[in-house]
Amino acid sequence: GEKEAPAAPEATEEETLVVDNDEVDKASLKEITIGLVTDTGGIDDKSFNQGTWEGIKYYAKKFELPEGNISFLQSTSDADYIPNLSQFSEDKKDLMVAAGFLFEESIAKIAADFPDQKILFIDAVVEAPNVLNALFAEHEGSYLVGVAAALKAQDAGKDTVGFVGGMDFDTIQKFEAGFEQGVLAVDPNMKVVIDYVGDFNKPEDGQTLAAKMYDAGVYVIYHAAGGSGNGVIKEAKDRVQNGEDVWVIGVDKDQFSEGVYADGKSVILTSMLKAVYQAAYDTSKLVAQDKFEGGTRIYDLKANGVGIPAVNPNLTEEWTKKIEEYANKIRNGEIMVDPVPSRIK
Amino acid sequence: MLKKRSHLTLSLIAILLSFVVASVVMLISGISPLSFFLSLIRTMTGMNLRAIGKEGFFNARYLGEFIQMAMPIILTGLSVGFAFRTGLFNIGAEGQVIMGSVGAVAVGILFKLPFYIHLPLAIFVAALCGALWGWIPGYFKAKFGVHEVVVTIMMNYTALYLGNFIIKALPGSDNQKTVKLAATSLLHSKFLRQLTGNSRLHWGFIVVIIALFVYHFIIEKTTFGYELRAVGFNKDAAEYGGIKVSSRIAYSMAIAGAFAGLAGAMLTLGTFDYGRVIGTFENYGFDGIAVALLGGNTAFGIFFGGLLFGGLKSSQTLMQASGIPLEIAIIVSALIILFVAMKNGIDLVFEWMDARKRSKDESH
Amino acid sequence: MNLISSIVTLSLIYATPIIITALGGLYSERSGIVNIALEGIMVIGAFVAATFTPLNEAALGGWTPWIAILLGALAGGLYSLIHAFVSIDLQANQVISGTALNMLAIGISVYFCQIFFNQQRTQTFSRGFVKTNVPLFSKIPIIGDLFFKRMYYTFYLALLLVIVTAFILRKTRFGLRLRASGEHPSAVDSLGVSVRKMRYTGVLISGLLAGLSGGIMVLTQATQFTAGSIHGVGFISLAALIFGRWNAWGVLGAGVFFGFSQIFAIFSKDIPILAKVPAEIFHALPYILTIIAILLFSRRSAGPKAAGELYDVSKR
Amino acid sequence: MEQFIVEMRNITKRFPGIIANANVTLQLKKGEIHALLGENGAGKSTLMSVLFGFYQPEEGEIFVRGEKVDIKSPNIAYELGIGMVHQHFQLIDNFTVVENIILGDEPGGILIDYDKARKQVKELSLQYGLGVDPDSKIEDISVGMQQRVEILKVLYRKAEIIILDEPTAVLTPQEIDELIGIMKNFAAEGKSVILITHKLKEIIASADRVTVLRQGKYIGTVNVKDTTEGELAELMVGREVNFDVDKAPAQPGEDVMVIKDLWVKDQRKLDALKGLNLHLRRGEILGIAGVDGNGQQELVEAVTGLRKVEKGDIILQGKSIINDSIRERITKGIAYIPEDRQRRALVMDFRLDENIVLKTYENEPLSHGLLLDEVEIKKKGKRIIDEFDVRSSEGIDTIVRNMSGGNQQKAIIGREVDLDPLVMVASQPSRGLDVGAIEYVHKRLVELRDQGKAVLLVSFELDEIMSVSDRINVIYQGRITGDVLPEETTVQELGLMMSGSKEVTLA
Ligand SMILES: Nc1ncnc2c1ncn2[C@@H]1O[C@H](COP(=O)(O)OP(=O)(O)OP(=O)(O)O)[C@@H](O)[C@H]1O
Ligand SMILES: Nc1ncnc2c1ncn2[C@@H]1O[C@H](COP(=O)(O)OP(=O)(O)OP(=O)(O)O)[C@@H](O)[C@H]1O
Ligand SMILES: [Mg+2]
Ligand SMILES: [Mg+2]
Repeated sequence: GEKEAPAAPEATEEETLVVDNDEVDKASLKEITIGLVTDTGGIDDKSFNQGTWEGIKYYAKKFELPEGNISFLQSTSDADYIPNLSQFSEDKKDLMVAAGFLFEESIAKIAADFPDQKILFIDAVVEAPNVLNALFAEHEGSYLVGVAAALKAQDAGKDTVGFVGGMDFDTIQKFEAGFEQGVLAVDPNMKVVIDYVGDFNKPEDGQTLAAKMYDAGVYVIYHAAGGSGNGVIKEAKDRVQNGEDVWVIGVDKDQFSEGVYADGKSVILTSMLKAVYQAAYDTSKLVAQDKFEGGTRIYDLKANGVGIPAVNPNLTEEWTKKIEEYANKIRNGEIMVDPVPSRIK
Repeated sequence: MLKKRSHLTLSLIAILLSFVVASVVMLISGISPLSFFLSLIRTMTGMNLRAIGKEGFFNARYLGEFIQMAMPIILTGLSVGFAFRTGLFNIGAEGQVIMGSVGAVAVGILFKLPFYIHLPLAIFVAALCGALWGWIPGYFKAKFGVHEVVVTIMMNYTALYLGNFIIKALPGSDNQKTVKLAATSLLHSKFLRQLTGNSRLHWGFIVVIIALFVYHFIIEKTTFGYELRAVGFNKDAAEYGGIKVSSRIAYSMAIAGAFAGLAGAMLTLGTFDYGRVIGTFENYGFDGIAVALLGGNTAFGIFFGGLLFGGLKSSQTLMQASGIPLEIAIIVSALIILFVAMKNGIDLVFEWMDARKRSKDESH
Repeated sequence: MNLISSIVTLSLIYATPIIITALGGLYSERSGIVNIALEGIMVIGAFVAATFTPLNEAALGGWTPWIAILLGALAGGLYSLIHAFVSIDLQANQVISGTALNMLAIGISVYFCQIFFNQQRTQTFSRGFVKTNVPLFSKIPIIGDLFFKRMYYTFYLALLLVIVTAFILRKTRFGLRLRASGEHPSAVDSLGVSVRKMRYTGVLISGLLAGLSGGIMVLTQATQFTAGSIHGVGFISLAALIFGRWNAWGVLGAGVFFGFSQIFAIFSKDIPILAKVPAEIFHALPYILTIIAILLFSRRSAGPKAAGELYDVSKR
Repeated sequence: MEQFIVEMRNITKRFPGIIANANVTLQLKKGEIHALLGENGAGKSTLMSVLFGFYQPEEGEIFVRGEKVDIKSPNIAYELGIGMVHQHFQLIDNFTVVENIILGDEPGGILIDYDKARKQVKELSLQYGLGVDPDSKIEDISVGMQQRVEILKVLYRKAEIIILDEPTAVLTPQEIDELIGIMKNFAAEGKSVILITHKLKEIIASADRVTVLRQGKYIGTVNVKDTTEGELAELMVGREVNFDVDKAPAQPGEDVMVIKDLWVKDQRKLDALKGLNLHLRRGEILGIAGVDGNGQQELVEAVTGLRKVEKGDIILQGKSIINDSIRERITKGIAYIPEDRQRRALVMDFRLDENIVLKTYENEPLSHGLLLDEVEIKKKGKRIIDEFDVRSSEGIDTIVRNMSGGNQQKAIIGREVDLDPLVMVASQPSRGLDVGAIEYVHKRLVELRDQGKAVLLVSFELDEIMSVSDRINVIYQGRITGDVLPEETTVQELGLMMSGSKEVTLA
């Protein structure tokens, strides 16, 4: 008896964002079972675990999967990855999903131990016939919010924006790189302050880092720091309530609501969406259609893998249009966004 | 002092009480204790009592995973127990595990050796690092008379950060983990894996068995063990008898640390094959406290206590799968510590009941 | 100046929960009961405060966090009574009891998050405490920038608690009796003062303060409660208590210093000579310093003499 | 019927495994000094703890001023005007005198009125001539002064009934006289005093009446003027007592151990021995007389190696031993019977045989290299318990905690004598033992002497010193202030030397 799918921690708008250009009838799909193994963040991490779970839930709802066909196992430490993955594999889930490069070793081992188990692996790559890897072009989406940050700062006569990362490694560096390029594309003289919290779950340190940046004259902070980013948002809210003018750019999902401080006013300028739910949804459907194949899929701007929210109350129409222009240039290859930040090279 | 009721009885009472309290918590929150116990049994025996006679009744992987999980806990239990026998409270096993892991990782990465040297060296260095981390508070206690509890708590955090620093500083590491250790340094076993349905069971259990015997042997059979026990029961008398109390305290903490260091080796050389940056404690040391208390600081008792805690820890997957918040396992562990700690109190309750019975008998 | 004032302000913000919890520890240890459950009590306080806030903030508005930390304090107080009962009445080893309660706190709080919210954390709240420029005071040159800008009012609460504690311990009847219980319990009993009551009170106050502090910590430094919300601050507080030599003003100093060393990791990157020092070193600093301090103090006797010892009235 | 200010009727108090008071009665008249006499463990302190509200008796009734009372706590005792000076001082070292005195009954409201407190303490001190400085810290004042603080605590609470539990153990004979004076003052003022002691002379000198307890039982109450020391002793121990120890005259040989200008610090890092000199000869028992706290503890610990020597030398058979470890000294022939046997000499949770090998477990054949030889250890244990008649329920397998005090002491003596030492250091070897056991201990010490060993006997009991020693050294403030022969001195003279008023040196 598997755990029934718990209610969503918080109602989010992601579901409606799932794009499906190939609408099919429920009858043409097998009734599949899906299991998500989370890392220690859990399905409520406001980041990729949560996003993935929401994609799965959206699929289950849309195609009316019976209760209990989707389930998750949360890992309390990385020592749990393998037992949890083994559990689902033994339960013969039609599709097993895991997100985050931390799973790399474990997925490789499980993929070998259970060659019939279909696996969706998000954010890193394991080469195996039964693993479909989903990679996201975070740098492309980050480029767009970089543009937004620069436009907003220019408008306010400010010359500095900032980036707060969770931990300093490849995936997060892609956010940094895209943001920096986006900012400089609008205004080459703009300063971009870069810093990392060193942890995805230390909101207090995120807050302190934000305080430090704002005190040093940073106007807009783009955070890619998961739970630590909540501290960045909190600092901005506190400051705005004391009459200061500062902004935050959210990450992974539309964080507008998290930045609300008074009557629908939010410190969130815009957000960089990373549509992990899209990957979860797409892959579930592939499995249900018996079309699942190992390999790697890139979710970039073109594939609706990244982007900014459709509605951005804090951006002017003019800015939104500008951003859309840049987006089109990226889509058609006119602009190539480099995933490696300048400081690394 | 409890002389009348055996430690075994009190331990069983403590376990029973914790299960009762945890069951009440589960019932109040609308969760079936039965599923909890079935998960625990399934993890510790491999048998699914809900599927007797059906397919999937037995799964050897659970057994392998469970033993694999119990190994470091038995070792930290030995660590805490060893110190207890010398009258010392080693809250520092947590930090000693971390330092042991780090030591094993460093050897695994930095050296290129044939396995018959590499593996023993990695295990030895793990024990050594743990020993050092235990020796420091032991030495401070012996030399300056500072209490080991506070120092070991501080050493735990120091180990957490220092360990992460070293892991990141090793060649090839990123912010999360090191490169893979050389295969020659690992305890992994294809044979054991296949035997147990692809679990992560590894050769470490041999180390654990040896450690259990060594523990028993040192404590019970050697002059050194005699000295440690004398110091543990009564430092003043030990000193009077000519035993060098300070050095015994320092050695005892070092040996305790070595056991914990071995636990670190089990994790990095057995469970994993790379070194990890950890965000927070993984509670192997704290479980060790529970296990030592439960096992009455004997090798035998610690072995069984370690199995129980290993079972609790590794049954979390199945608990989740049956809709039980995995935290219930933590609650049970904590309650066991609490109830074992209350053994004086439990004894008092018995005494009080005896006395009441006696006075009743008298009044008749 | 900007840099200095933000370092000072942030240090004080980090110091706030450390100070309050350490004051709690002070009451307990002065009464003779070692309380390493401070961390766990903070967890309970944080959990309760963070559970209350999102459920009531719409209705209660700006009062929410204040009520929430009060409830956190109450919960911490109740929870600490377990420690009191187990270690005073049942004569358990105080360190073991504390260890168990630390574990239990995480277990219970996250368990009930799962039950209440179906997730491992509480819901996010939007009305935690808000950093404020204190009216009037923030206008004072320099002082205003350092101590009254973008500050949480809870810091001034901590300051007030330090003053009150110092006063109680030195000047009042209760303070004298409390200190005596931690030094020589049988002397206290022989004068007709119940050591048991004093110790229960000491532990209870420690629970109230640690619970309060946990609530403050989560409502100032986070937007929801998670298993990692307290992450060792209870133990840093224990260190601050020792570093501050079981004395309210000492605790204030140690708390501020440890607060500083926590945020310093974040600021050191901008200071050329320190930029190369890994953040881990700064994180480990309070603990290493505490070990050093303990070694230095070891020559002179410090701390309540009877703290941690079993005291059994019948075995006097 | 006469009206008693306190009457305890048929009190029974049990502890697990022992009846400390069995059906005990005590009647205290107003204005009298009433002694409570009994051997160690007779139940004196327990009875007074019942009166003071520490313990609740299982049976019996207490009347104060004719009214039946239920003394549930010391608070109620104080309300009834009962105060107690405890055998073990109940003072907080790092608090001041005033703080110690007012604790629990502080003047002022929530805030303590320290000025008022100080004034009250000063006045009381003046009134009874106690000479106590209210602002000193306890750790800085002498033991005698600390006792006066204890007395002040009682006076401060306006006690009419004052219990003094063995107040003289820590005092010099002269201080004892002063204390008796203070007690008589109290009695003259109409206060009633209960004096606990097992020293007969003090009773004769101070008390009006005396109640005797033996093994928890009430033996009787007698008027002091109608009795003698001998009679009291007989009541106390239940048979005729022979104060003399049977022994032939000593035949001392050459010096075995010489101590030269020894300086040793105490726990608080203050000088406890200040240039102590003594010598100890083969075949003699050298008694060290002195009031507790004059450096006896430090002396035996310096000799046995338990305490560091700051300066000076200890020479055993011509060689200095001050740099030797404890174990080395044991090997060289220093045996030690410590005064606190349960804390120092025994691992109470070890078996008897394990305790018997505490000093020799590392020697062949008890162990081989690192390995213990259980068989040999048991063999040795059996031999010792047979030879020294150590009795316990499970023989060598008995956990020592479960043995009686006398048998514990026999086991220690067996272990130490079996070391075949040159020097036996015996510190208060008869403390807490009944008369039979005391005789046994003394006999063994004399036997050792007769075998040509040297015995260093430390005791606070002058009677023991006088009857057992062949030669007496008096220790005062860390130095030997007298070297006399028992047959050539008196207790009074020793007392003067113990208080530093007189120095006598034998050639
Ligand atoms: N709290 C206790 N628990 C158990 N037994 C006790 C306790 N207090 C005293 N006893 C026992 O009760 C008996 C009487 O002890 P008590 O202290 O009253 O003797 P005493 O006459 O005062 O002796 P002393 O002269 O040594 O002070 C002794 O056997 C003692 O061991
Ligand atoms: N806790 C215990 N458990 C088992 N037996 C005990 C315990 N305490 C005492 N005994 C046994 O009870 C008997 C009486 O002990 P107790 O201490 O009263 O002796 P005692 O009369 O005071 O003798 P002594 O004069 O030698 O001190 C002894 O045989 C002792 O071994
Ligand atoms: Mg007594
Ligand atoms: Mg006895």
